Amino acid sequence: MAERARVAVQTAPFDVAVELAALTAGRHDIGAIGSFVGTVRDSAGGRRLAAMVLEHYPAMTERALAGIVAQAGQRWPLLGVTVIHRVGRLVPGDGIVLVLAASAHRAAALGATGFLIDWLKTGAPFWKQEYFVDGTSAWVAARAEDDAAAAAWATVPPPAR
Amino acid sequence: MAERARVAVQTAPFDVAVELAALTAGRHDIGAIGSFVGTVRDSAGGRRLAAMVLEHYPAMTERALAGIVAQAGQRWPLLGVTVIHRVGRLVPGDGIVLVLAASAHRAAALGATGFLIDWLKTGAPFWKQEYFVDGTSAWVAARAEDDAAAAAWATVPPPAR
Amino acid sequence: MAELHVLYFAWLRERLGRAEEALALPAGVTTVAALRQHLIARGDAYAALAEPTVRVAVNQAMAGPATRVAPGDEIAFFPPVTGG
Amino acid sequence: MAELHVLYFAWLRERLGRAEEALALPAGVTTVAALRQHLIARGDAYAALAEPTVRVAVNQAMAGPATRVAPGDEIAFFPPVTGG
Repeated sequence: MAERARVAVQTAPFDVAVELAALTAGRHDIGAIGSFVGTVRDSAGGRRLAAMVLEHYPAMTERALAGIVAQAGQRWPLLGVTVIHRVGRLVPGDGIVLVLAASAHRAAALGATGFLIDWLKTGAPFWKQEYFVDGTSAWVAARAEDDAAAAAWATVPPPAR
Repeated sequence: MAERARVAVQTAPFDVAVELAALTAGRHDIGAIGSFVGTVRDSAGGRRLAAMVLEHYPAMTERALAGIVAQAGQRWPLLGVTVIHRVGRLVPGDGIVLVLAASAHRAAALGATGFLIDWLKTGAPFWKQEYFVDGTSAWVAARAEDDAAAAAWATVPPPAR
Repeated sequence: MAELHVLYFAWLRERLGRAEEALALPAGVTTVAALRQHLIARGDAYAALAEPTVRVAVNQAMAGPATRVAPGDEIAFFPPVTGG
Repeated sequence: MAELHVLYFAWLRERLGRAEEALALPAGVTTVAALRQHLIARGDAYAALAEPTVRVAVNQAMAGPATRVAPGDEIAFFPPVTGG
Protein backbone atom coordinates (compact mmCIF):
# COMPACT_ATOMS: atom_id res chain seq x y z
CA MET A 1 0.00 0.00 0.00
CA ALA A 2 1.29 3.46 -0.81
CA GLU A 3 2.52 5.27 2.26
CA ARG A 4 0.87 8.46 1.09
CA ALA A 5 -2.36 8.09 -0.80
CA ARG A 6 -4.47 11.08 -1.76
CA VAL A 7 -7.64 10.70 -3.79
CA ALA A 8 -9.90 13.62 -4.65
CA VAL A 9 -12.85 14.38 -6.89
CA GLN A 10 -13.32 18.10 -7.25
CA THR A 11 -14.66 20.87 -9.45
CA ALA A 12 -11.65 23.10 -8.73
CA PRO A 13 -8.51 22.96 -10.88
CA PHE A 14 -5.56 20.99 -9.53
CA ASP A 15 -2.09 22.42 -9.17
CA VAL A 16 0.54 19.91 -10.22
CA ALA A 17 3.33 21.75 -8.38
CA VAL A 18 1.37 21.80 -5.11
CA GLU A 19 0.51 18.12 -5.43
CA LEU A 20 4.10 17.15 -6.26
CA ALA A 21 5.35 19.11 -3.28
CA ALA A 22 2.80 17.49 -0.98
CA LEU A 23 3.69 14.03 -2.23
CA THR A 24 7.41 14.46 -1.72
CA ALA A 25 7.60 16.85 1.25
CA GLY A 26 10.14 15.67 3.80
CA ARG A 27 10.76 12.44 1.88
CA HIS A 28 14.23 11.50 0.77
CA ASP A 29 13.51 7.86 -0.02
CA ILE A 30 11.66 8.72 -3.22
CA GLY A 31 13.81 8.42 -6.33
CA ALA A 32 11.19 8.56 -9.05
CA ILE A 33 7.84 10.22 -9.62
CA GLY A 34 5.71 9.36 -12.62
CA SER A 35 2.83 11.60 -13.51
CA PHE A 36 0.02 11.89 -15.96
CA VAL A 37 -2.13 14.92 -16.70
CA GLY A 38 -5.18 14.59 -18.91
CA THR A 39 -6.49 17.80 -20.45
CA VAL A 40 -9.50 18.89 -22.48
CA ARG A 41 -8.74 19.11 -26.21
CA ASP A 42 -10.42 21.65 -28.45
CA SER A 43 -11.73 19.15 -30.95
CA ALA A 44 -13.37 15.75 -30.88
CA GLY A 45 -14.30 13.66 -33.90
CA GLY A 46 -13.42 16.58 -36.14
CA ARG A 47 -15.78 18.98 -34.37
CA ARG A 48 -14.73 22.06 -32.39
CA LEU A 49 -15.32 21.60 -28.71
CA ALA A 50 -16.64 24.47 -26.61
CA ALA A 51 -16.81 22.68 -23.26
CA MET A 52 -17.08 19.35 -21.56
CA VAL A 53 -19.21 18.43 -18.57
CA LEU A 54 -18.11 15.59 -16.33
CA GLU A 55 -20.65 13.74 -14.25
CA HIS A 56 -19.91 11.04 -11.69
CA TYR A 57 -21.50 8.72 -9.14
CA PRO A 58 -20.08 10.13 -5.93
CA ALA A 59 -20.69 7.24 -3.55
CA MET A 60 -19.16 4.78 -5.96
CA THR A 61 -16.33 7.01 -7.20
CA GLU A 62 -14.77 7.16 -3.78
CA ARG A 63 -14.79 3.37 -3.44
CA ALA A 64 -13.58 2.81 -6.99
CA LEU A 65 -10.66 5.23 -6.67
CA ALA A 66 -9.60 3.84 -3.31
CA GLY A 67 -9.76 0.33 -4.78
CA ILE A 68 -7.65 1.26 -7.80
CA VAL A 69 -5.04 2.95 -5.64
CA ALA A 70 -4.90 -0.10 -3.37
CA GLN A 71 -4.40 -2.38 -6.38
CA ALA A 72 -1.52 -0.24 -7.60
CA GLY A 73 0.04 -0.43 -4.14
CA GLN A 74 -0.14 -4.21 -4.27
CA ARG A 75 1.58 -4.37 -7.64
CA TRP A 76 4.39 -1.88 -7.07
CA PRO A 77 6.41 -0.73 -4.04
CA LEU A 78 4.91 2.75 -4.02
CA LEU A 79 5.84 5.48 -1.57
CA GLY A 80 2.97 7.75 -2.53
CA VAL A 81 0.05 8.08 -4.91
CA THR A 82 -2.14 11.04 -5.81
CA VAL A 83 -5.25 10.78 -7.95
CA ILE A 84 -7.36 13.87 -8.61
CA HIS A 85 -10.29 13.79 -11.00
CA ARG A 86 -12.28 16.88 -11.83
CA VAL A 87 -16.02 17.00 -12.43
CA GLY A 88 -18.35 19.71 -13.67
CA ARG A 89 -17.81 22.04 -16.61
CA LEU A 90 -14.36 22.21 -18.19
CA VAL A 91 -13.11 24.07 -21.26
CA PRO A 92 -10.29 23.25 -23.70
CA GLY A 93 -6.92 23.40 -22.00
CA ASP A 94 -8.35 22.60 -18.56
CA GLY A 95 -6.90 19.69 -16.62
CA ILE A 96 -9.27 16.74 -16.19
CA VAL A 97 -7.24 14.21 -14.25
CA LEU A 98 -3.93 14.06 -12.42
CA VAL A 99 -2.10 10.89 -11.44
CA LEU A 100 1.16 10.93 -9.48
CA ALA A 101 3.01 7.80 -8.38
CA ALA A 102 6.22 7.91 -6.34
CA SER A 103 8.64 5.08 -5.72
CA ALA A 104 12.32 4.46 -5.11
CA HIS A 105 12.82 3.54 -8.77
CA ARG A 106 11.42 4.57 -12.12
CA ALA A 107 9.92 1.29 -13.31
CA ALA A 108 7.47 1.23 -10.39
CA ALA A 109 6.64 4.93 -10.68
CA LEU A 110 5.94 4.82 -14.41
CA GLY A 111 4.25 1.41 -14.29
CA ALA A 112 1.85 2.53 -11.58
CA THR A 113 1.13 5.79 -13.39
CA GLY A 114 0.11 3.90 -16.54
CA PHE A 115 -1.90 1.35 -14.59
CA LEU A 116 -3.79 4.02 -12.66
CA ILE A 117 -4.78 6.06 -15.69
CA ASP A 118 -5.77 2.96 -17.67
CA TRP A 119 -8.02 1.85 -14.85
CA LEU A 120 -9.40 5.33 -14.22
CA LYS A 121 -10.61 5.33 -17.82
CA THR A 122 -12.48 2.06 -17.49
CA GLY A 123 -13.17 1.38 -13.82
CA ALA A 124 -14.24 4.66 -12.26
CA PRO A 125 -17.80 5.97 -12.68
CA PHE A 126 -17.21 9.19 -14.61
CA TRP A 127 -19.04 10.23 -17.77
CA LYS A 128 -18.13 13.00 -20.20
CA GLN A 129 -20.56 15.03 -22.24
CA GLU A 130 -19.08 17.18 -24.99
CA TYR A 131 -20.57 20.51 -26.01
CA PHE A 132 -19.57 21.66 -29.45
CA VAL A 133 -19.13 25.14 -30.89
CA ASP A 134 -21.93 24.35 -33.35
CA GLY A 135 -24.40 24.08 -30.47
CA THR A 136 -24.75 20.31 -30.44
CA SER A 137 -23.70 18.02 -27.65
CA ALA A 138 -22.95 14.33 -27.24
CA TRP A 139 -22.02 11.86 -24.56
CA VAL A 140 -18.55 10.49 -25.11
CA ALA A 141 -18.65 6.84 -26.14
CA ALA A 142 -16.41 4.37 -24.34
CA ARG A 143 -13.50 3.24 -26.49
CA ALA A 144 -12.76 -0.44 -26.98
CA GLU A 145 -9.04 0.37 -26.87
CA ASP A 146 -9.42 1.76 -23.37
CA ASP A 147 -10.98 -1.49 -22.20
CA ALA A 148 -8.17 -3.37 -23.91
CA ALA A 149 -5.51 -1.21 -22.22
CA ALA A 150 -6.99 -1.82 -18.78
CA ALA A 151 -7.58 -5.51 -19.40
CA ALA A 152 -3.98 -5.95 -20.57
CA TRP A 153 -2.79 -5.29 -17.01
CA ALA A 154 -4.47 -8.50 -15.90
CA THR A 155 -2.00 -10.40 -18.09
CA VAL A 156 1.05 -8.55 -16.75
CA PRO A 157 2.44 -10.30 -13.71
CA PRO A 158 3.20 -7.96 -10.81
CA PRO A 159 6.92 -7.09 -10.87
CA ALA A 160 9.35 -8.63 -8.43
CA ARG A 161 9.54 -6.52 -5.29
CA MET B 1 9.07 15.45 -34.56
CA ALA B 2 7.67 17.12 -31.50
CA GLU B 3 6.33 20.57 -32.28
CA ARG B 4 7.88 21.93 -29.11
CA ALA B 5 11.15 20.42 -28.02
CA ARG B 6 13.14 21.83 -25.15
CA VAL B 7 16.37 20.22 -23.99
CA ALA B 8 18.54 21.65 -21.23
CA VAL B 9 21.47 20.64 -19.08
CA GLN B 10 21.79 22.90 -16.09
CA THR B 11 23.07 23.20 -12.54
CA ALA B 12 19.95 25.11 -11.44
CA PRO B 13 16.86 23.30 -10.15
CA PHE B 14 13.98 22.83 -12.56
CA ASP B 15 10.43 23.91 -11.82
CA VAL B 16 7.92 21.33 -13.00
CA ALA B 17 5.04 23.80 -12.95
CA VAL B 18 6.92 26.33 -15.07
CA GLU B 19 7.95 23.65 -17.55
CA LEU B 20 4.42 22.23 -17.78
CA ALA B 21 3.03 25.70 -18.37
CA ALA B 22 5.61 26.41 -21.09
CA LEU B 23 4.88 23.10 -22.79
CA THR B 24 1.13 23.61 -22.89
CA ALA B 25 0.81 27.42 -23.16
CA GLY B 26 -1.71 28.38 -25.80
CA ARG B 27 -2.16 24.77 -26.89
CA HIS B 28 -5.57 23.17 -26.92
CA ASP B 29 -4.69 20.16 -29.05
CA ILE B 30 -2.82 18.46 -26.19
CA GLY B 31 -4.90 15.87 -24.36
CA ALA B 32 -2.24 14.08 -22.35
CA ILE B 33 1.03 14.92 -20.67
CA GLY B 34 3.26 12.22 -19.24
CA SER B 35 6.04 13.20 -16.94
CA PHE B 36 8.89 11.70 -15.01
CA VAL B 37 10.93 13.30 -12.25
CA GLY B 38 14.04 11.59 -10.94
CA THR B 39 15.24 12.67 -7.51
CA VAL B 40 18.25 12.05 -5.29
CA ARG B 41 17.55 9.42 -2.63
CA ASP B 42 19.17 9.55 0.80
CA SER B 43 20.63 6.07 0.67
CA ALA B 44 22.42 3.90 -1.87
CA GLY B 45 23.49 0.32 -1.36
CA GLY B 46 22.55 0.60 2.32
CA ARG B 47 24.76 3.63 2.92
CA ARG B 48 23.55 7.11 3.83
CA LEU B 49 24.08 9.54 1.01
CA ALA B 50 25.25 13.10 1.72
CA ALA B 51 25.43 14.35 -1.85
CA MET B 52 25.78 13.36 -5.46
CA VAL B 53 27.89 15.03 -8.11
CA LEU B 54 26.86 14.72 -11.73
CA GLU B 55 29.45 15.12 -14.47
CA HIS B 56 28.76 15.15 -18.19
CA TYR B 57 30.39 15.54 -21.59
CA PRO B 58 28.84 18.80 -22.74
CA ALA B 59 29.52 18.64 -26.48
CA MET B 60 28.14 15.12 -26.67
CA THR B 61 25.26 15.60 -24.25
CA GLU B 62 23.64 18.13 -26.47
CA ARG B 63 23.81 15.85 -29.50
CA ALA B 64 22.69 12.80 -27.55
CA LEU B 65 19.66 14.53 -26.03
CA ALA B 66 18.59 16.02 -29.34
CA GLY B 67 18.94 12.58 -30.92
CA ILE B 68 16.87 10.89 -28.23
CA VAL B 69 14.13 13.49 -28.49
CA ALA B 70 14.08 13.11 -32.29
CA GLN B 71 13.76 9.33 -31.95
CA ALA B 72 10.80 9.75 -29.58
CA GLY B 73 9.20 12.10 -32.09
CA GLN B 74 9.52 9.47 -34.80
CA ARG B 75 7.89 6.81 -32.64
CA TRP B 76 4.96 8.78 -31.27
CA PRO B 77 2.85 11.70 -32.50
CA LEU B 78 4.19 14.13 -29.91
CA LEU B 79 3.09 17.73 -29.58
CA GLY B 80 5.87 18.69 -27.21
CA VAL B 81 8.83 17.28 -25.30
CA THR B 82 10.89 18.72 -22.47
CA VAL B 83 14.06 17.09 -21.15
CA ILE B 84 16.05 18.78 -18.40
CA HIS B 85 19.03 17.10 -16.80
CA ARG B 86 20.90 18.65 -13.91
CA VAL B 87 24.64 18.46 -13.36
CA GLY B 88 26.89 19.47 -10.49
CA ARG B 89 26.32 18.86 -6.79
CA LEU B 90 22.89 17.65 -5.66
CA VAL B 91 21.62 16.59 -2.25
CA PRO B 92 18.88 14.12 -1.24
CA GLY B 93 15.48 15.34 -2.33
CA ASP B 94 16.86 17.39 -5.22
CA GLY B 95 15.50 16.80 -8.70
CA ILE B 96 17.98 15.21 -11.13
CA VAL B 97 16.02 14.85 -14.31
CA LEU B 98 12.68 15.95 -15.74
CA VAL B 99 10.97 14.47 -18.77
CA LEU B 100 7.67 15.78 -20.12
CA ALA B 101 5.95 14.41 -23.21
CA ALA B 102 2.71 15.85 -24.58
CA SER B 103 0.40 14.29 -27.12
CA ALA B 104 -3.25 14.17 -28.07
CA HIS B 105 -3.65 10.82 -26.29
CA ARG B 106 -2.25 9.12 -23.24
CA ALA B 107 -0.58 6.08 -24.81
CA ALA B 108 1.81 8.29 -26.78
CA ALA B 109 2.49 10.62 -23.86
CA LEU B 110 3.28 7.82 -21.40
CA GLY B 111 5.09 5.68 -23.94
CA ALA B 112 7.39 8.54 -24.93
CA THR B 113 8.01 9.43 -21.27
CA GLY B 114 9.17 5.90 -20.51
CA PHE B 115 11.25 5.70 -23.68
CA LEU B 116 12.99 9.00 -22.98
CA ILE B 117 13.94 8.17 -19.40
CA ASP B 118 15.11 4.67 -20.34
CA TRP B 119 17.37 6.11 -23.03
CA LEU B 120 18.59 8.97 -20.86
CA LYS B 121 19.86 6.38 -18.42
CA THR B 122 21.86 4.50 -21.03
CA GLY B 123 22.50 6.77 -23.99
CA ALA B 124 23.39 10.19 -22.61
CA PRO B 125 26.89 10.92 -21.27
CA PHE B 126 26.21 11.62 -17.62
CA TRP B 127 28.06 10.08 -14.69
CA LYS B 128 27.08 10.12 -11.03
CA GLN B 129 29.48 10.10 -8.11
CA GLU B 130 27.96 9.44 -4.70
CA TYR B 131 29.34 11.03 -1.53
CA PHE B 132 28.35 9.22 1.63
CA VAL B 133 27.79 10.49 5.15
CA ASP B 134 30.69 8.27 6.28
CA GLY B 135 33.11 10.31 4.18
CA THR B 136 33.58 7.80 1.39
CA SER B 137 32.58 8.26 -2.21
CA ALA B 138 31.97 6.04 -5.20
CA TRP B 139 31.10 6.31 -8.86
CA VAL B 140 27.69 4.83 -9.55
CA ALA B 141 27.96 1.61 -11.54
CA ALA B 142 25.80 1.20 -14.61
CA ARG B 143 22.98 -1.27 -14.07
CA ALA B 144 22.42 -4.15 -16.45
CA GLU B 145 18.68 -3.71 -15.99
CA ASP B 146 18.92 -0.15 -17.33
CA ASP B 147 20.58 -1.40 -20.49
CA ALA B 148 17.88 -4.06 -20.77
CA ALA B 149 15.12 -1.48 -20.37
CA ALA B 150 16.56 0.71 -23.12
CA ALA B 151 17.30 -2.22 -25.42
CA ALA B 152 13.76 -3.53 -25.01
CA TRP B 153 12.47 -0.53 -26.94
CA ALA B 154 14.28 -1.77 -30.03
CA THR B 155 11.93 -4.77 -30.03
CA VAL B 156 8.77 -2.69 -29.62
CA PRO B 157 7.41 -1.67 -33.00
CA PRO B 158 6.49 1.99 -33.23
CA PRO B 159 2.74 2.36 -32.63
CA ALA B 160 0.33 3.04 -35.45
CA ARG B 161 0.00 6.76 -36.07
CA MET C 1 -38.07 -0.69 4.24
CA ALA C 2 -38.67 -2.99 1.25
CA GLU C 3 -37.47 -0.37 -1.19
CA LEU C 4 -34.69 -0.13 -3.69
CA HIS C 5 -32.95 3.12 -4.38
CA VAL C 6 -32.38 3.23 -8.13
CA LEU C 7 -29.98 5.69 -9.80
CA TYR C 8 -29.43 6.58 -13.46
CA PHE C 9 -26.41 8.32 -14.94
CA ALA C 10 -25.32 10.10 -18.11
CA TRP C 11 -27.53 9.52 -21.17
CA LEU C 12 -29.70 7.04 -19.26
CA ARG C 13 -30.55 9.80 -16.79
CA GLU C 14 -31.42 12.10 -19.69
CA ARG C 15 -33.55 9.53 -21.52
CA LEU C 16 -35.46 8.58 -18.39
CA GLY C 17 -35.79 12.19 -17.31
CA ARG C 18 -34.77 11.32 -13.80
CA ALA C 19 -31.59 10.74 -11.82
CA GLU C 20 -33.13 8.46 -9.21
CA GLU C 21 -36.24 6.84 -7.98
CA ALA C 22 -37.43 4.75 -5.06
CA LEU C 23 -38.87 1.42 -6.10
CA ALA C 24 -40.74 -1.15 -4.03
CA LEU C 25 -38.92 -4.42 -4.59
CA PRO C 26 -41.24 -6.25 -7.01
CA ALA C 27 -42.36 -9.73 -5.98
CA GLY C 28 -40.12 -12.42 -7.39
CA VAL C 29 -37.28 -10.03 -8.26
CA THR C 30 -34.09 -11.21 -6.57
CA THR C 31 -31.38 -10.53 -9.19
CA VAL C 32 -30.05 -7.66 -11.26
CA ALA C 33 -31.26 -9.37 -14.44
CA ALA C 34 -34.80 -9.70 -13.10
CA LEU C 35 -34.87 -6.09 -11.90
CA ARG C 36 -33.66 -4.91 -15.29
CA GLN C 37 -36.38 -6.90 -17.08
CA HIS C 38 -38.97 -5.53 -14.68
CA LEU C 39 -37.93 -1.96 -15.47
CA ILE C 40 -37.71 -2.56 -19.24
CA ALA C 41 -41.25 -3.94 -19.11
CA ARG C 42 -42.46 -0.51 -18.02
CA GLY C 43 -41.93 0.49 -21.65
CA ASP C 44 -41.35 3.95 -23.13
CA ALA C 45 -38.03 5.43 -22.06
CA TYR C 46 -37.23 2.41 -19.88
CA ALA C 47 -36.54 0.48 -23.09
CA ALA C 48 -33.14 2.21 -22.90
CA LEU C 49 -32.21 -0.24 -20.14
CA ALA C 50 -32.28 -3.00 -22.76
CA GLU C 51 -29.22 -1.45 -24.41
CA PRO C 52 -26.61 -4.20 -23.91
CA THR C 53 -23.81 -1.78 -23.02
CA VAL C 54 -25.70 -0.51 -19.95
CA ARG C 55 -23.85 -1.47 -16.77
CA VAL C 56 -25.20 -2.04 -13.29
CA ALA C 57 -23.75 -1.43 -9.85
CA VAL C 58 -25.25 -2.76 -6.64
CA ASN C 59 -24.32 -0.85 -3.51
CA GLN C 60 -21.54 0.99 -5.40
CA ALA C 61 -19.87 -2.15 -6.69
CA MET C 62 -20.03 -3.40 -10.28
CA ALA C 63 -22.60 -6.15 -10.60
CA GLY C 64 -23.46 -8.88 -13.07
CA PRO C 65 -26.87 -10.22 -14.15
CA ALA C 66 -26.85 -12.80 -11.34
CA THR C 67 -25.95 -10.35 -8.56
CA ARG C 68 -28.62 -10.48 -5.82
CA VAL C 69 -30.74 -7.47 -5.05
CA ALA C 70 -32.41 -7.03 -1.69
CA PRO C 71 -34.51 -4.39 0.06
CA GLY C 72 -32.44 -1.33 0.93
CA ASP C 73 -29.96 -1.81 -1.89
CA GLU C 74 -28.73 1.04 -4.03
CA ILE C 75 -28.92 -0.02 -7.69
CA ALA C 76 -27.29 2.16 -10.37
CA PHE C 77 -27.68 1.86 -14.14
CA PHE C 78 -25.23 3.65 -16.39
CA PRO C 79 -23.41 3.57 -19.73
CA PRO C 80 -19.77 2.47 -19.91
CA VAL C 81 -17.62 4.95 -18.04
CA THR C 82 -15.62 7.59 -19.93
CA GLY C 83 -13.52 9.37 -17.32
CA GLY C 84 -9.77 9.81 -17.14
CA MET D 1 47.01 19.75 -37.42
CA ALA D 2 47.78 16.05 -37.05
CA GLU D 3 46.53 15.96 -33.50
CA LEU D 4 43.80 14.13 -31.67
CA HIS D 5 41.93 15.76 -28.82
CA VAL D 6 41.45 13.04 -26.20
CA LEU D 7 38.99 13.37 -23.31
CA TYR D 8 38.49 11.25 -20.18
CA PHE D 9 35.45 11.22 -17.92
CA ALA D 10 34.36 10.03 -14.48
CA TRP D 11 36.65 7.49 -12.81
CA LEU D 12 38.88 7.30 -15.90
CA ARG D 13 39.55 11.01 -15.53
CA GLU D 14 40.41 10.45 -11.87
CA ARG D 15 42.69 7.47 -12.50
CA LEU D 16 44.55 9.23 -15.29
CA GLY D 17 44.73 12.45 -13.35
CA ARG D 18 43.67 14.43 -16.37
CA ALA D 19 40.47 15.36 -18.19
CA GLU D 20 42.01 15.80 -21.61
CA GLU D 21 45.19 15.75 -23.61
CA ALA D 22 46.40 16.54 -27.10
CA LEU D 23 47.97 13.59 -28.86
CA ALA D 24 49.89 13.44 -32.10
CA LEU D 25 48.20 10.75 -34.16
CA PRO D 26 50.64 7.82 -33.86
CA ALA D 27 51.88 6.28 -37.09
CA GLY D 28 49.74 3.33 -38.17
CA VAL D 29 46.85 4.20 -35.86
CA THR D 30 43.67 4.52 -37.90
CA THR D 31 40.99 2.95 -35.67
CA VAL D 32 39.59 3.29 -32.16
CA ALA D 33 40.95 -0.16 -31.27
CA ALA D 34 44.47 0.74 -32.38
CA LEU D 35 44.38 4.06 -30.52
CA ARG D 36 43.19 2.33 -27.38
CA GLN D 37 46.00 -0.24 -27.60
CA HIS D 38 48.49 2.57 -28.18
CA LEU D 39 47.35 4.35 -25.02
CA ILE D 40 47.22 1.16 -22.93
CA ALA D 41 50.84 0.48 -24.00
CA ARG D 42 51.88 3.66 -22.18
CA GLY D 43 51.40 1.61 -19.00
CA ASP D 44 50.72 2.84 -15.47
CA ALA D 45 47.33 4.49 -15.11
CA TYR D 46 46.58 4.03 -18.80
CA ALA D 47 46.03 0.36 -18.10
CA ALA D 48 42.57 1.50 -16.97
CA LEU D 49 41.66 1.83 -20.65
CA ALA D 50 41.91 -1.95 -20.92
CA GLU D 51 38.82 -2.25 -18.71
CA PRO D 52 36.31 -3.84 -21.11
CA THR D 53 33.40 -1.68 -19.97
CA VAL D 54 35.15 1.52 -21.06
CA ARG D 55 33.28 3.15 -23.95
CA VAL D 56 34.59 5.37 -26.69
CA ALA D 57 33.04 8.27 -28.60
CA VAL D 58 34.53 9.80 -31.72
CA ASN D 59 33.46 13.37 -32.43
CA GLN D 60 30.68 13.09 -29.84
CA ALA D 61 29.13 9.95 -31.30
CA MET D 62 29.40 6.48 -29.80
CA ALA D 63 32.08 4.48 -31.57
CA GLY D 64 33.13 0.85 -31.91
CA PRO D 65 36.59 -0.71 -32.16
CA ALA D 66 36.61 -0.37 -35.94
CA THR D 67 35.57 3.29 -36.04
CA ARG D 68 38.15 5.34 -37.93
CA VAL D 69 40.14 8.03 -36.19
CA ALA D 70 41.73 10.87 -38.13
CA PRO D 71 43.67 14.02 -37.33
CA GLY D 72 41.51 16.67 -35.70
CA ASP D 73 39.08 14.13 -34.18
CA GLU D 74 37.80 14.43 -30.63
CA ILE D 75 38.09 11.03 -28.95
CA ALA D 76 36.46 10.46 -25.56
CA PHE D 77 36.95 7.50 -23.22
CA PHE D 78 34.47 6.93 -20.41
CA PRO D 79 32.74 4.35 -18.21
CA PRO D 80 29.16 3.30 -18.94
CA VAL D 81 26.85 6.27 -18.42
CA THR D 82 24.79 6.57 -15.23
CA GLY D 83 22.55 9.60 -15.73
CA GLY D 84 18.79 9.86 -15.59
